[in-house]
Amino acid sequence: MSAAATTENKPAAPAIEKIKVKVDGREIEVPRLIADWSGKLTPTTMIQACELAKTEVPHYCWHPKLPVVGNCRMCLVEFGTPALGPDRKPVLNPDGTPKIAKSPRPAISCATPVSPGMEIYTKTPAVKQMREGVLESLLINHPLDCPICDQAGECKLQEYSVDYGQSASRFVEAKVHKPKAVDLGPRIMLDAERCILCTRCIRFTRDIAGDDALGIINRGSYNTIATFPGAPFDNNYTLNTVDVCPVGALTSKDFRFQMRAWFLKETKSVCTSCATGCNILIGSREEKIYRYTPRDNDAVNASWMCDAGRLNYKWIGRADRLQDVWVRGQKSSWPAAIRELADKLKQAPAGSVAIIASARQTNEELWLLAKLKARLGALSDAIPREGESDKLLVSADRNPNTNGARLTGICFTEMGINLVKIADGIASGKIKTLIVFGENIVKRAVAHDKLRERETISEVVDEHGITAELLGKLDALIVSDILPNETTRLAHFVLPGAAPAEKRGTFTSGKGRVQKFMKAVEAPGVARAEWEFLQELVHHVTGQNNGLTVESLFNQMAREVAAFNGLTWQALGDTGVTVQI
Amino acid sequence: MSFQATPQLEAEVNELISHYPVKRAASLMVLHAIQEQFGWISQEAVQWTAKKLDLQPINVFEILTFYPMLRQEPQGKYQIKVCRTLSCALGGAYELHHHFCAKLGLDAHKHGPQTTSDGKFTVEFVECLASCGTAPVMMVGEKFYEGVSHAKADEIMGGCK
Amino acid sequence: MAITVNRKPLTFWEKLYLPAIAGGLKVTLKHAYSTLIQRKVVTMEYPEQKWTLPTGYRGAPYLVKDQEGSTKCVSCQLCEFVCPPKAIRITPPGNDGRKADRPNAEKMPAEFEINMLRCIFCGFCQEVCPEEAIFLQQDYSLTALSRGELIYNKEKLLSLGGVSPGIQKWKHKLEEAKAQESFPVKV
Amino acid sequence: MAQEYKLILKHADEPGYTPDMECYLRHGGYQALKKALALPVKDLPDGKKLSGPEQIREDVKVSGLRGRGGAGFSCGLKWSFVDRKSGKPIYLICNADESEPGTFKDRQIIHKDPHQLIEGMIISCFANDVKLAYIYIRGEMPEGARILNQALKEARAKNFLGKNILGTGYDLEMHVHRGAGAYICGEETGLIESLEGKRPYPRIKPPYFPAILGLWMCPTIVNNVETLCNVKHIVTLSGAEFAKLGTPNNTGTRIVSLSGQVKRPGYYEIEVGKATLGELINDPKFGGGLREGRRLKAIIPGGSSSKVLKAGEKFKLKKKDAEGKEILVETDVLDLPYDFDSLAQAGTMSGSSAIIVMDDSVDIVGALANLSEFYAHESCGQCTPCREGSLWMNRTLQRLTHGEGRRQDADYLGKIADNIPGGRTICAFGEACSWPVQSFLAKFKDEFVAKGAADEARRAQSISGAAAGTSVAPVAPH
Repeated sequence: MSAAATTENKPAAPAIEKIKVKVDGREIEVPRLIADWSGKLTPTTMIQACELAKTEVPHYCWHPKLPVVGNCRMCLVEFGTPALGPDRKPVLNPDGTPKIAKSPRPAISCATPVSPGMEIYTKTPAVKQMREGVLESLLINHPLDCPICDQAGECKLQEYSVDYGQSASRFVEAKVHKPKAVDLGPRIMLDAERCILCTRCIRFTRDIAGDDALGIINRGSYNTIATFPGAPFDNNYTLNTVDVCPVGALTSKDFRFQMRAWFLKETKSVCTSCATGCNILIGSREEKIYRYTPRDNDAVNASWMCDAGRLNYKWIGRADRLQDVWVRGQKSSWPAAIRELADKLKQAPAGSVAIIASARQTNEELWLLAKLKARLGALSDAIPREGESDKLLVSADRNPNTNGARLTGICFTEMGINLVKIADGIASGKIKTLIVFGENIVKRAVAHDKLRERETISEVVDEHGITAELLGKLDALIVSDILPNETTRLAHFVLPGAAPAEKRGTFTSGKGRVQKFMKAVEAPGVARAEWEFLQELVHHVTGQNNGLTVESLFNQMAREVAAFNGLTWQALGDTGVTVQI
Repeated sequence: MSFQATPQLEAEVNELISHYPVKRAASLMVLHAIQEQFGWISQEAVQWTAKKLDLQPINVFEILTFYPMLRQEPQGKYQIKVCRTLSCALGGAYELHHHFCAKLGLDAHKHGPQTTSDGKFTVEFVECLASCGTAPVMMVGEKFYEGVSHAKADEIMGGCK
Repeated sequence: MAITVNRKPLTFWEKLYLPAIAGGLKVTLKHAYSTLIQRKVVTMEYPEQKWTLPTGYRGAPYLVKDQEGSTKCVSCQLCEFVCPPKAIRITPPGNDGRKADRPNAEKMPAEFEINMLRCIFCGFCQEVCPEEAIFLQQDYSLTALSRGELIYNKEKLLSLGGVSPGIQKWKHKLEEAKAQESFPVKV
Repeated sequence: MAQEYKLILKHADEPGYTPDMECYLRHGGYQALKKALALPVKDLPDGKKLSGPEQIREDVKVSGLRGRGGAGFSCGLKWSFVDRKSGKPIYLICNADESEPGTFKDRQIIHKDPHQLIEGMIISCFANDVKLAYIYIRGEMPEGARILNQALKEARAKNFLGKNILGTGYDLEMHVHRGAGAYICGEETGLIESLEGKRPYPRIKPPYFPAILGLWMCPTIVNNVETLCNVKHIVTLSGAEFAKLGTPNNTGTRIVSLSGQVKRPGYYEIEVGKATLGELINDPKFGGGLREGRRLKAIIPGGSSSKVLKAGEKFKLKKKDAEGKEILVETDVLDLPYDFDSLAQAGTMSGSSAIIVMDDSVDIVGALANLSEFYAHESCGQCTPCREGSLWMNRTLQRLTHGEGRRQDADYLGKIADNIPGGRTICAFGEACSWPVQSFLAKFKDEFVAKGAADEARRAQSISGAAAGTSVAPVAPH
């Protein structure tokens, strides 16, 4: 396999002409065309030029991943273009520089394309005054209920009020009151009073999610975001509208009144709900996870993630988590259990051990298991998880690391085909020891004799013949998992593992992107990250020391596994690297 | 109440749709056609329209709620619309509105549509009806009246049977 | 980088030192006279005698209710954030939790605890509160038989805090909304 | 002496003139169309050839016709912006959404002479290679829509519309589209959105210039009813002849809508600039002066959005003296020639040529409150300054007219209004709603201050504002 690792999987775009513009007197070069929300090349706008010049232009309705509407008017700037004489040639100043004709009217920087020689002024008194005016307009009918608003702390109205707000309001009229706490759908609440009608949510759901469910009803100051009565806002991407909402109008029912945003520690991580590997931020406080939010990664998920993945964190905090090491029904300790396991495995005859790993484990963990497999001559496989894919982000493969399992050699291209062989081995008494990581294998078992009736492979991978009865034949069932299940109940050795949010590691996504994730919270009890104790076990069994940190494990793996050659933990960066799969 | 489109309406709507290369463009005209027949536009009618035009109901609901001429509730049999904008106001539109309200037992200070309890009249103030030279002007249903004095107003009301 | 501060050199009179010592003695003697001769007492027999607290005294922070007996705190957690010794701990209600006991406020804390052993009576919580729901009151002698007892919970804080009248922001908003011409479209 | 000059309304008010095809044909109707369709290809001295449509477009440019909808933009120039190379169809929309308060000229044309409009439209469509056109008529004119539909039917029957018009091979279809009570649909991009079946939110320009990205993102021409009628007369008269009407740069005729407190309100067609404001108001041929015993107080010269003029105001007007040199002439408000440029020099505009006259019985605060209620009701609410500002100004003015004023409200109001115009909003509605407020305040500030002060004084005496909550007409009952 080739070891070519690229940061982008798109072919290099043709060179784009650069033009020179000035932002607040500073000259910069910007590309004439730039990718818009849909990835199409369109003329670079002033706001994008300002962004490239590291000049912040306040805005509400503009979002880099959404179509431009230009309705908030917050990004108004003044600008000038080189003056042309009657001969259509630039007029020059006495010093030879082109004379700039300042436009008498301001322009919204989000929709106005830049032209060569253009000068953009974002700091003039007039611009400041316009921003103050727009902000005041937005605030007059705003309920100012920050104390009960979930957006407080990450609210654009609050942020720009600091820069452009007045200390006291001169508004003496009665405010327009609109519906509050409107149930928009199963996961979304709307507070219409807080809404600034930027229409980001409408554009997201219409143009990105493809579910034209939101609209504006009424007219003028009474405009209100709404769904059609009786048609709840319910698709798998609704919660992204909460992210794009610059104010607290749309809030997540899941996060509503749970914790103030400023208490949350944000940890860069990766969603584990499917093979897409959306980049996320885990918001946690004091070892409790409160929310997942998408993190920008244009190569994977842009700025979005699905609702299912976003809400797939609650099990991490469950009270019945496995918190102790159990050896044959007795509480034990890590050193004792690892020592006993190491002795057992070292003495095991070749071919008497089988490994069923999980494609929800990290690359490093799977690689360590593959080392055990090699030493023990074990059969190995992982459990496939299939679902339905959609057009946007959800992948049919619901395992986050199927490719990791394949690349490290734990399973074959067709995941799950070894399960029958393992069942056969146990039934025939050849396999005496079974190592299971992170999967409840009994759950999908059908009776062994029934299994033979099945014909196609896909049915075999869905269901296998490792029944509870069969497990009873084993000398040793070694199980590591996070939550208790039937397999852990039958196990002779139970090793409590850590959820992805509780450890560090890497996954290889369905498209071959190797992405690392960080630890947000501590695992409960004595539960440990699997790579930690696996690396100890591998050390004891094989005598190899692969390092004590996840960084050194990854770097060692990258040297040994062909697909990962040339990668380092550090080089993965925050957004990962795509490898050939 | 479920919405039942008559064959005539169905035919009229199909004709309207044929006027535009894009179906959606017909929505305002279709809503007019429905209102002409039923007097108002129910949510079922919105759903019917949306289906007819390959739209989401919210797309139709958005425009229904924007235009004040489109009604979301049943109105009186006779809809009296008095123009209240400047030229008519200078010509006595407020007195005219007051006159109607007093006669029909409605609140003269409310600008929006008000229907009498017998459901016969709906009185409302509307913005400029574009006949400022003959102020004050008003409409009853689709019929237009210019230079309406109180006496003329009584006559108009009297004509509403 | 060291900064050199230029001092004014001492005058001859200052260099003598004796006048300053005499000045100090004068103060000492004045006080000796007032306590020993005039018998002016400046201490008191605490706890039998109690001190009269000046207005604005910053004692223990308690939660207050409004004039209708409703909880004023909306669980915004600003006091928890600003509290320097981290004495305050608020449990927000969550989406399904109990709604606020006054109309329109939507939210009140499920639990509100102040660890009085940690509290330094700085008053930041009172200062930061947007709802005027927490005030430093006049209690300064807080005693208990265990550390646990000195973690005051919501009920205790509310019962100690009493009533604080004032503008009823949320109620006012609700009334304003009701008084308004009906919303053009039912939602 | 100023005279009416009837070009467009030449026949409309003649006794016995009916809006049907027969009557129109009897009065020489559709001759201009036949002439336009039959224009031969013209050879230019430089060897280029000019097709019939190109000649009409050229002629419209020569005629100097300026849009009659409000902005007064050159019609020929507007047509020249149309993207004819895109390969996309070109659409033409007649803007018959006449809803500027004070304006009622288009109603006359549609009701009395619909075929003139249709003929003008067919010629304009032919000139611009348009195959599909719409007449967007406001919802409040159901009668007008019926008349137009009938006229279209007649035109189709006579093959002035439809396939292969009069055997020339040119196809054109035309439909009536009704609005439903929204002033914003008069804004051309709002109108386009409304026609597309969306909320009539005006589009941002750039990039959505109708001439390039209009109806269904195709090049689109949007012209006012009166403008399109003028096209017919340009073809009849030739552009050069048409340009002789009116005054230089303000060519042709205009139908002036005169309303408010004059003896003879109504519509009068004049050559542009050939009558002054004073003549239009006071001349017995026009307005006939104010009611007995009343004095002029204010004039809104071009529809409610234009800046108000105060009686007795003086302006410096640019004029050419006998030697052709430009000089400034002090001109009284009543001596302002009623054309595009003079009113622009007076800091206002002729807009849709609707004059609203107010005499000294008018409560100026009430009049502004009336207008601002209109704008608050009609703001589409798309962009922030206008959505919030229009209602804010209205609420303040309602407070002022209901006895709840404050002395500082004049300044307060002025500051609100200053936050809206000047390119801060998506469309010109921002200007339209703030200009009246700004100009009323600039010219009648003392009345606003006095009103606020009186309210304050009354409140100080703790006499309750019993008037609160009532609707107040801008005129004291007389």
